[in-house]
Amino acid sequence: MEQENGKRLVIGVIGADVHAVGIRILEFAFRQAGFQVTNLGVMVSQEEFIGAALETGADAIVVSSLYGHGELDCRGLRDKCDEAGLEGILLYVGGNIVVGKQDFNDVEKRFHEMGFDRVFPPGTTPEQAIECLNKDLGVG
Amino acid sequence: MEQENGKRLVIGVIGADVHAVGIRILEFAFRQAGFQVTNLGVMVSQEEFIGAALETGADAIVVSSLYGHGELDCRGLRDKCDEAGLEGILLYVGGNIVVGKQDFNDVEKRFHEMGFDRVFPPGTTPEQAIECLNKDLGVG
Amino acid sequence: MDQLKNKKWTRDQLESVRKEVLTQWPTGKDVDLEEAFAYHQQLPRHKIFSEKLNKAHEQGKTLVQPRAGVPLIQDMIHLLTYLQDVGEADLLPTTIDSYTRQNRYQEAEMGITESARTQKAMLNGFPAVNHGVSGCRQLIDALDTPLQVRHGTPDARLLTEIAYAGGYTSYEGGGISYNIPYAKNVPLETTLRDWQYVDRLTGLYEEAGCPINREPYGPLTGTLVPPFVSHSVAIIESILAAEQGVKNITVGYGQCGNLVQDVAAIQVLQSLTDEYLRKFGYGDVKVTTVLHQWMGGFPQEESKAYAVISWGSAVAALAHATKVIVKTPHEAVGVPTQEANAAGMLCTRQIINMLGEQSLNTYSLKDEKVIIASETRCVLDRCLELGKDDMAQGAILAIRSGVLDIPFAPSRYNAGKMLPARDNDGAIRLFHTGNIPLTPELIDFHREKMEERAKYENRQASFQMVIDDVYAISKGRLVGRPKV
Amino acid sequence: MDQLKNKKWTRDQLESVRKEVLTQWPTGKDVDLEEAFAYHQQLPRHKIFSEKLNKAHEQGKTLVQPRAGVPLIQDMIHLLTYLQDVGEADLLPTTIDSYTRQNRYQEAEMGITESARTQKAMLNGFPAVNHGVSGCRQLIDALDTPLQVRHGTPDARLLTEIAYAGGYTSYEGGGISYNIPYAKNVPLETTLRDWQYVDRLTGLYEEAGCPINREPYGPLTGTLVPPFVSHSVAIIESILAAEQGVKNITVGYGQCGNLVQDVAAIQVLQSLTDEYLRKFGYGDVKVTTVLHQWMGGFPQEESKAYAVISWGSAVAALAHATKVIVKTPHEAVGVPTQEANAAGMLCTRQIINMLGEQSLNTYSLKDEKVIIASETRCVLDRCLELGKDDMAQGAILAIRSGVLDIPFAPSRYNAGKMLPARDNDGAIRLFHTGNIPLTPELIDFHREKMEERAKYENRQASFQMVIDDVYAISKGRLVGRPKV
Ligand code: B12
Ligand code: B12
Repeated sequence: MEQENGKRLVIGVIGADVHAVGIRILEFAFRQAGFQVTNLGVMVSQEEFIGAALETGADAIVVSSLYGHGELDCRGLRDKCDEAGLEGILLYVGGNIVVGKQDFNDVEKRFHEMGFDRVFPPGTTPEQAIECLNKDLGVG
Repeated sequence: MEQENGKRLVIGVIGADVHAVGIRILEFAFRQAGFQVTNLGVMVSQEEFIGAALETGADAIVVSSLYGHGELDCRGLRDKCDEAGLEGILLYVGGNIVVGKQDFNDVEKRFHEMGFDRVFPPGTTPEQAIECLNKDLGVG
Repeated sequence: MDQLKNKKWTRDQLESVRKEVLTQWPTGKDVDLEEAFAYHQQLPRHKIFSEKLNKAHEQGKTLVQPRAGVPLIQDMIHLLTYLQDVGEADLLPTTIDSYTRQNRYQEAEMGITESARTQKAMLNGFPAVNHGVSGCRQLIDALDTPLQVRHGTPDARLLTEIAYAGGYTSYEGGGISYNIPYAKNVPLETTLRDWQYVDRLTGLYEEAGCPINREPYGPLTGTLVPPFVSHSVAIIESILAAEQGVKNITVGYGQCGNLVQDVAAIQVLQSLTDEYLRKFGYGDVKVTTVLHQWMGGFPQEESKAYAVISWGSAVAALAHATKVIVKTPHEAVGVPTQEANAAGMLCTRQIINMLGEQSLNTYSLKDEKVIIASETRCVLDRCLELGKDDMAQGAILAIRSGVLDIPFAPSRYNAGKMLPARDNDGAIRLFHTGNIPLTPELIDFHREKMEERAKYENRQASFQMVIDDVYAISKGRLVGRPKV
Repeated sequence: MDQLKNKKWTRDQLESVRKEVLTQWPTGKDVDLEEAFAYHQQLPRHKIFSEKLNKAHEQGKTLVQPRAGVPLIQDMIHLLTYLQDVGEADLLPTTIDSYTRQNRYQEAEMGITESARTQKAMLNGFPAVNHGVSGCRQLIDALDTPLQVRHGTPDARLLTEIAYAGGYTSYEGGGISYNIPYAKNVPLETTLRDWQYVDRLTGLYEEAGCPINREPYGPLTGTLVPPFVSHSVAIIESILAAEQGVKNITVGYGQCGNLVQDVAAIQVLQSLTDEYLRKFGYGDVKVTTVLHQWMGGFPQEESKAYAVISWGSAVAALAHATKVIVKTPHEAVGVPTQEANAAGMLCTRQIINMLGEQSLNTYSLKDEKVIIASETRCVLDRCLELGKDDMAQGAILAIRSGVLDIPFAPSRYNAGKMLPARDNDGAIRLFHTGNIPLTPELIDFHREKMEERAKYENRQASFQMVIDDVYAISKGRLVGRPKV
């Protein structure tokens, strides 16, 4: 395992989504890369993400959504963060975040407009996510 | 087997093409359908087609081409037929007559312009061919 | 409430719960059992799921069934017609959306509205409860193929009422298989009870002469599930269903990837389910089998996805499973288009037809069958012991203690102490046995298999090995070898 | 000319024929043997075909090779680079066009001109003779993967000279396998002699330290060829090649469709070729195997084509063939695009990687191996008898008399008295044995297999049954059952 890098992540699978495998692997990989990880598991509400971020003083919220309802589930998360005093917190989303095979440029645009800092397509590897986190959080 | 219908066909695979299976099955099916068939087999030149048609008094020449060189091999066949006194003889071509997966409408047009009465795409069944022959030769 | 027992509900028991269930959403009030029986009785035989399954079973044929669900009724009719006519489906599905699965009908309603407005599917399936009895019947009437509801709903009571009254003749799910892989916080006792309701309702239809096929959900988490684990769940759920009067059961299994293990698994699943049902006095239940093509992560590349689809089809054909559930070349990316869905089916059909007349009869097949059957017996017999001969109680205690343990499950009621990994030939074995009550010989067998692989790969068996196996098929192989 | 014998040519014999061969087309004059040896000697090891094959053979791996050829050099480089980089080819091909195959270099020239003018491929392959030694070397230099010439040329002497001098390290074909399925009017004695030339030339390169792999063409007409027929041809051609000094041989087999027959066939092909070569004193030859994915008519629909491709890949993997030749989803329609070609390869790779670690070990596999080996021995031993212990003469007399008989062959030198058809499990058997010298027990075996099917289908075995089998895979099944 790498040295701890002092950065804290809250991760989880949003909404009514029960896909449990990917998030477990992300947790493992993020820890290996030196992050402190709070893994909320599956079926996480926006409120739970925010509560955990406040509680742990998180630097980023990493939202996973596999089952297709990501667009409905993620709406308003940025506003709620702002209201809760998490202005500017890094927001990632990834997985299979919309229903069906859609042009990813469109999808990315819609999620950017919803306030996510980065949007990842299906099949993103943990390594790619870690590279972005390191860059955005000024690690390494 | 059907009753003989009195119509004569010359069939064969044109050019340097050795695909021997389809033509053997066409021969069998055409005979079953009542035609008198002269099967020249594979690797048949334009001259051989015309010679056999003259000799047997054929009503139609059925050209098969599988290997992709059909376009080069078939050029000028209609003119040679005319010169040999086979004006207006029914000319069919079918198989995999061009190289690669091409838009069949284009292909059909090119072969129509070369003087073929009917042009058949890959996978044409003997039944479809027989239906056209019956119609064009006024059988049954 | 009384302690849960594996005992047939009385009509009164059922009715007292039904009253409440049917008010959970306005469409519940349209359910009228007698009228529903009448609707079922007038269905032509070719629309009845069990009829088609049992016929295929007799003939040794494998039927092809896709998954599919979109939010709006007209789109759904269009989609299913396409899968029936172009995809040549033998059996049709109705996949339910994830809000309905969580009884969040309000959100489902929003999804319907949004989908109608944006002309884009905003739900990942068909919200059958919201569309109600008449909505379902529009589908049944429009199609010439038997339909099944496929979902993943822990509390499916209202959905069942509406689906059955709506004319569905087959229904997937069970108290374990639709809880542990599909929920986080629902106690097992609750779902087992709610599925007794579903099964008793199914029994009522059977008693009224309306056959309804029930399918315990075989693949569970779809991720490195050893055959004996899913077999144990399938047999427990079959016993519980049979007690409530269910007469037609299809037990399922998700392809693991090793040919011998997979063919052995399907064959043992059929014989062992038959055996246990007979043993418990349910010998009149008709059992058929379903193979699910690879249920874990798929490769993104479509031509590779076709390879995975074909290999699953080959297993179904060589094992002579009664039906096969088909994946699509879009699997890794998202809910498939109708064209991608039909493509998966045609590919499957080609394999089934080419291989359906061949059989596998290998030296190792018999060994593998003995192994899977022994493992399953270890778990089932301990369940009964724990439950003092009651399978319902046994199941609860077995899951709690990890006697029955489902890998990668989201439920906090699952022990998660057992860890699976592949052996050197790609068969799924146990890397940590956790609390699974295997005999010492079986434990040795698993250990040896894992050691053989570890040695070959020149590394210790570890969680990294499991992760490598989770990724393997999506990265183009079966065994997750270390990078070199 | 002397009567043909299976006897190594002297250098003088070769040179006297070479003089004439090298003048058949202007590019022939650029061939300089010593300079060519030097070119080969500087090739890095990873560009040498035999090296890669032998390594895979040792490791029990299956390599993936596509077919591909377009008329123009730049396009060909582009295409092969794509197949190497995107398709992940282990081995690369150069498929030669049909005019070159018939030594019609003038027409090939026209095809090149026309293709350049219309920017459309007017030839179905790469006209290597017209492009000459330097043209070939452009390909070899541009690519990082070993290349092989694949063709179907009865008289391939000039093509071989140019290809070898051009740097190719593998070469397909043989005196029987590139005559009977690929020509109409060429006497067998002529092609056997011309292929002795090819093999002797190969021997010269081997003696100069430049290994060149030779591959007798396995699938023949690709249409219902029973394994023992193609095995007999492969072994005869291997013996003839070995006598001329060939040291690296890959024997081939076209998938039949029945799993057990196919796996047995590949395994017997390896062991029997080794055995016969040893018996005749060529024990130093390295033998590897190749499985060709289904070589008969393909389904038009691409998703069905993927199923056929996957099934062929499964056979190659389970039999551990040294390499597999890949079909594409465009097969039924025409020469594939580079994308379709790569798609076929990625699909194949996925299966190979998923299955390569599994093996088949069935009760019936051993039986099938005994059957195929016995049949092949019947034919080969009679060949030797006919040829008074000379395999070259034996082959000529065997083909003439139908002792060795290739179904659906265009050549008028082939007897065509034997008719194959599938048995009830889809294995290819004999419906008419013609003059094949099988033992009475084997003849009974085939008769019983055909009777079993005829009875099952409630019809007489007839030519219609054979036709149904010819169509079967392209219509979505393996056994051509009568319409009901
Ligand atoms: C296994 C599986 C299941 C299992 C899940 C078991 C469990 N509880 O975990 C079961 C069978 C229960 C299941 C159920 C369903 N599933 Co599902 N499932 C899959 C499948 C096959 C694999 C998922 C998986 O485990 N992959 C392996 C892990 C390691 O990869 P991963 O999950 O993709 O995660 C990795 C990356 O994506 C990335 N990542 C993930 N999130 C994030 C976030 C960020 C910020 C970043 C940077 C990276 C990142 O890192 C992870 C680790 O490498 C996928 C399709 C596929 N991918 O092949 C479908 C899939 C996700 N499921 C789907 C659907 C629709 C469902 C169901 C609604 C219906 C159904 N088909 O049964 C239900 C939903 C239930 C619910 N309420 O959530 C769809 C989603 C469709 C869409 N988005 O358009 C998919 C894509 C299949 C499909 N094509 O239809 N499923
Ligand atoms: C078997 C086969 C071979 C065998 C042939 C054995 C033999 N001597 O017969 C072998 C291996 C030797 C071979 C060689 C070659 N082949 Co080849 N072969 C095939 C294959 C797989 C099946 C052909 C077949 O027998 N089909 C079964 C019969 C019953 O069907 P059919 O031939 O299509 O004929 C039916 C119909 O098309 C129709 N029909 C045919 N002609 C006509 C004419 C009319 C007027 C009508 C109405 C109907 C009609 O009726 C027939 C009976 O139902 C096809 C691809 C496919 N179709 O899957 C490629 C294919 C025809 N071959 C092809 C090629 C390129 C070659 C080679 C040049 C190179 C190579 N790949 O090795 C050489 C050519 C040699 C030469 N000089 O001709 C290409 C042609 C490409 C193109 N047109 O773009 C194809 C399409 C494969 C591909 N996609 O690349 N081949």
